[in-house]
Amino acid sequence: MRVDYLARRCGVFVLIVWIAATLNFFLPRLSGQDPVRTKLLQQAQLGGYVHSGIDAMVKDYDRRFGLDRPLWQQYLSYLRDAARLDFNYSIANYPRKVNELIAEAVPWTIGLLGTTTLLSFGLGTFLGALLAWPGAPRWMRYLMPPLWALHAIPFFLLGLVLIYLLAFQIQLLPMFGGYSAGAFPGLNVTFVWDVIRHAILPAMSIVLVATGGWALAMRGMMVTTQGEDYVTFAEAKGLRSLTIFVRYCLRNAILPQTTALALALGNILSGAVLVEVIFGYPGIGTVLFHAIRENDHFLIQGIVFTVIVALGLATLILDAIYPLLDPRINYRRT
Amino acid sequence: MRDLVVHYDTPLGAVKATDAVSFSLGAGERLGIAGESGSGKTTMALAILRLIRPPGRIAAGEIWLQDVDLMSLSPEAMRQVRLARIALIPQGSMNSLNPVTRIKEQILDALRDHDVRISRRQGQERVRELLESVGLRPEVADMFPHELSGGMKQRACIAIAISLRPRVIIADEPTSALDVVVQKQVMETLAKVQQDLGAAVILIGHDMGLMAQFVDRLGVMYAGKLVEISPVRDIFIGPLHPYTRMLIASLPSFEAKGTFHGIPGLLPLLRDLPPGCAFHPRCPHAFDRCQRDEPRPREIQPGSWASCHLL
Amino acid sequence: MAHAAWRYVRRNLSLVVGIVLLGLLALFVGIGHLVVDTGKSRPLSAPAIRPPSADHPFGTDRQGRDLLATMVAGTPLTLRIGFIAGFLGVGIGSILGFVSAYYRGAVDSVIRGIVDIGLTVPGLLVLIIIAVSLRKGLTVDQMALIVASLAWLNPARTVRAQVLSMRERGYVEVARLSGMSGPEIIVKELMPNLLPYLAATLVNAVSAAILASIGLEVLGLGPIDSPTLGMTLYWVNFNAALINGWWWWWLAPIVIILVVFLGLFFLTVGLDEIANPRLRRAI
Amino acid sequence: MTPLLEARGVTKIFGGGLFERASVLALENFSLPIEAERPLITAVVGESGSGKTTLARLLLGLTAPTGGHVLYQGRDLRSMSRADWRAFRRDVQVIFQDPYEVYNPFYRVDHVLTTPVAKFHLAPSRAGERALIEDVLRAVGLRPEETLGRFPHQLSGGQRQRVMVARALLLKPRLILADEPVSMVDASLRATILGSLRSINAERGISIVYITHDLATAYQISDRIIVLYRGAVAEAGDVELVVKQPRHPYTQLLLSSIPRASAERTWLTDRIGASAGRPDGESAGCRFAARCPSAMSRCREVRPPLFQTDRHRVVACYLHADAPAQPIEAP
Repeated sequence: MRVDYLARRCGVFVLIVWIAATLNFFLPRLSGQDPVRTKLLQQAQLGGYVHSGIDAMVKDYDRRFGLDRPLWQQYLSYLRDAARLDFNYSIANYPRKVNELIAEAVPWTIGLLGTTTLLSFGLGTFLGALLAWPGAPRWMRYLMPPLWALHAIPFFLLGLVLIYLLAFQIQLLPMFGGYSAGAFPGLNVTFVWDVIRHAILPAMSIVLVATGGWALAMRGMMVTTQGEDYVTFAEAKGLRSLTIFVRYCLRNAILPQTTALALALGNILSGAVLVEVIFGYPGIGTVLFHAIRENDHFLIQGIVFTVIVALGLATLILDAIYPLLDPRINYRRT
Repeated sequence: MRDLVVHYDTPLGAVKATDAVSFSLGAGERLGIAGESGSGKTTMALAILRLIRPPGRIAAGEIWLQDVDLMSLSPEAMRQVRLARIALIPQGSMNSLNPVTRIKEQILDALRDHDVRISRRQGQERVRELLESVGLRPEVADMFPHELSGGMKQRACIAIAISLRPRVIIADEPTSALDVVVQKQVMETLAKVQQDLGAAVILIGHDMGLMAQFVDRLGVMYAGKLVEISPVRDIFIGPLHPYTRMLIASLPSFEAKGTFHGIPGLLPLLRDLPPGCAFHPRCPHAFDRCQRDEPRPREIQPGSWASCHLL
Repeated sequence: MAHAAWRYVRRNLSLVVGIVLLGLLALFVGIGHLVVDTGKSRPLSAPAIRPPSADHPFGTDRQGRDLLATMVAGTPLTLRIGFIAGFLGVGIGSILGFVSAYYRGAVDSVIRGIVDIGLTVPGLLVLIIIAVSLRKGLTVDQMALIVASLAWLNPARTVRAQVLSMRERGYVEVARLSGMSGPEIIVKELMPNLLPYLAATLVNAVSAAILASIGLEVLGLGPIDSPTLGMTLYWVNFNAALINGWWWWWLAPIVIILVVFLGLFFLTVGLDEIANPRLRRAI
Repeated sequence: MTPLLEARGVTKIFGGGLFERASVLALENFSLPIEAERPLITAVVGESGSGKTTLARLLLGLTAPTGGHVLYQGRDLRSMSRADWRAFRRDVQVIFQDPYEVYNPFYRVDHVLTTPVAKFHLAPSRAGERALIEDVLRAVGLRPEETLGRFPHQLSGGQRQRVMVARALLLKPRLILADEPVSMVDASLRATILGSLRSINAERGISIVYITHDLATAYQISDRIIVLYRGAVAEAGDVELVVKQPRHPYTQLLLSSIPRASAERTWLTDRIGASAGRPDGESAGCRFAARCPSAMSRCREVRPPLFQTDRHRVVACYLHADAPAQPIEAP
């Protein structure tokens, strides 16, 4: 039974990849004229030492995506490229390939996004569970209102405030960038520490907001589970309140929390892109920001495709983990 | 139990869910508590285990288990009593088993939390033994609740309830959601395990037929008060309280076809009970004293108590 | 119904807080339009980089815009985008949600498929692709339409879930057996119970739309020449106002955006409380 | 005479579509003619999973049968015009099981009464409507001033169920289908509601199909009875015959399992009942064979037909193979 559940989930993933490629292909063509081509021609007229390369690129582009070619042929060749993860050269930073630029930026984003999401999810879920536990310390209750307020603000807004307070006023932390200008990237302690110092503010602006959200959701779920019949029976069995809290309430409340994580990935990423832009953090977000500024279509499409596929993968992984948490899943059809 | 009073605080003021309920239970005796919805029977059962949660609270009364007043115990001491000395079999219709853990885990965690030191192998053995004593195959130990039928789930709950050989088993409508054939099998299992343990059983419910065939003594509750408590045979041969009499008359029987004697009027709302005897608006024999003062329970015949001004 | 609603508002603090915050905002914009010459929100209409002073209470930015005028002119524009996209999104979304939940069958599985996948794809990126392709001068309303193109996904999902649960309820079948037709059942039986949910979903959609529009504007994809809150933040970032210590330039938009989001958030919480009150059981 | 409503060889299978798991046979080759001339009360008794609620939904046209026909005055529901459906809705009304589910919380309880009156134009004026509603409320033992104008959560389960009975009366139907009408109502009010159903049948000549799991109330109220077991008729006929001298082993098991509210103690036997276990899959033969104490090899191979053991009783059991078998309805 589990196999066909996973098979369906993989099918959804493949569908997402196909949609990512299709969006990239059709949306630019919405406005009739082909913006990619116009940008290429502009770049070609600029001249400069890379002139010849750009000319070759324009000819190659016309050959494959020329307006005389039937749309579906263009679409097929685009899909072939996407399948090979080849998004051509970056128009603005020719002759560098789009894949190279993305490969450089992805580790930074995964580092920032991965840690902050896991941190805020873990911390938030734990905090939320604790807030619902009668045995929790009294002062915890006063934590609720600030969590509420923070939860409503977008990440980048808090980012701006943090930069002003902790970087500009007190100069405690660096204000901008992924590492100090002069630092030489390498796996030595100083560089790693420098990276961490630069990542603290962006990470804080995500964690402080997201944690509130997860805590609120978890607390709600815990309160509902505490009302369930199996908790009443657990109390009647004379179980210790810790056993009831962990094995009966937490164990059941975590299920909808995991589903919510899978659904929230898209929004978390959108928020993170803006945080990277505000902090000039060298992840996918900033690369995208510059690509937009220079109208570098190939780079934009490359990033959008990679991110959508990456999110599809993350959702697939979460879907694969879910049946381990909830035995009922492989019993009845989802 | 002596004069138990449980209040529920609601925005409209405190509501008396049970009002001065008293009864005694002999060792190994089967006592039935019958009553319709809102009569306070489940509240009374939860009060014995001190499981009344806000907005409810136990306002007054004592509950003696042999020589110990449960009301005086510390929360930790009371926790030790639950399951070890007084066990609960939950309602059949509820999902009383943890949906995400296997049956054997839900038996072993109770043993562990009552400081029963046994090895893994002894644990497995004890689980198999318990499941067999309630008529369940050993494989059930590794199954999840959603893989069991209604009857099997109730048997698993019985297995849990008897795991520490309690002195008293409280069964709160254990078969209310089961089909009549499965109900009989579950009740036979309960009867057998009760005899093996020599434990006393308090059966809470509204099915008078089930009470007639299972319990030794039967108490009838109405609007939070115990209106009558007598040996079960006497109740069915000569019910004392008018409510009991009318309740038995309204039951469908295989003898009198086509006769319908309902009890007129509406079930009382606990938050605005009529003055005097709560049943007087629906009682055909009500006279002026019934509307003024509340009847006290009196021993009408040896072993039979009822609270009604007529008697 | 009105009496019950008032009792709820008194007991329902978050709703009141939400209304107060948004009320303050409306007041600020309303009075602003009377007192301040919003013309000054255009570049070169005031001396550049002036900290808050008597004649420029919110200070001025590098391109010579008076920030108070910009805020007074920009806030309604951003809210406009949010409301247009929000209303369109909930409008389309609830119709699709209703149709797929009530009539089931192929229609339902198609809509459900699109919504489920649509929600896993990060909305902002798709909006970027659209905005980049329509690069020529965007107007505020075009911006709203772009945001609306994805704003219907979430409302469709929530409305479908609500209608599905309601559709199974007994009173729908009783209504059918009492002679009511399909559309009549939707309007008379389902709609009244759905209104509180719809209201909460609408406020949510508006909030999400504003966030998306500000996001696009901060990335430089907004209507370049209009003084919306997002564009102000774009220029803040573009001119590195933070590093240069021009604190007043970004403080104003941030405070206003904060009030907008907090107001909408408390409104949603309040409306949720009305939609499924936990206290409605009689003993 | 064509019956008012008839199920002829009706079969209903759930699932079994492309993606669904194993199909579930809810009802198999079920036939039941309901005449309007002799208004009887027919009880359909069965445990959960016997298909009795599916039968109710089929007879009301809320779900379509997989095989066989549901006929209203000889016409198949699926080929009826809008006008036929309106007449069908007037003639066949329903009382559902759950008094908490059938009221829209947004409206006062009057809504369930005023809607049919408006939809079927039962009263010329508002005063006429008021009178009609008060009449049916009194007919079920409710005082209009205590009931109308209230919200559903302000009435007890028993009151709400009686309002539902009143609603069914409004349309002066010729058949009322009651699907477990009293199972969620307290014992003391149960008798009142069953009493009013009985008097409706006797005084207003309305046939009633009473669907329940409770054999005792079925015996008390009905004239004829059908015992269903996992989608098939086990035994059917005159209620006195079926209840007092049950022939089918399943009917006997049902009757012996019911605890009698009397002083004699006959119910509890000391041996542990055969563990119900989960019935094995779809067996070709009699579906009760797995649990039947007197099952023969023949029982496991071929589905038993209905044997006519008495003038007013049929039994689907090979123990009575000597009696003439009813021909299986051609679906």
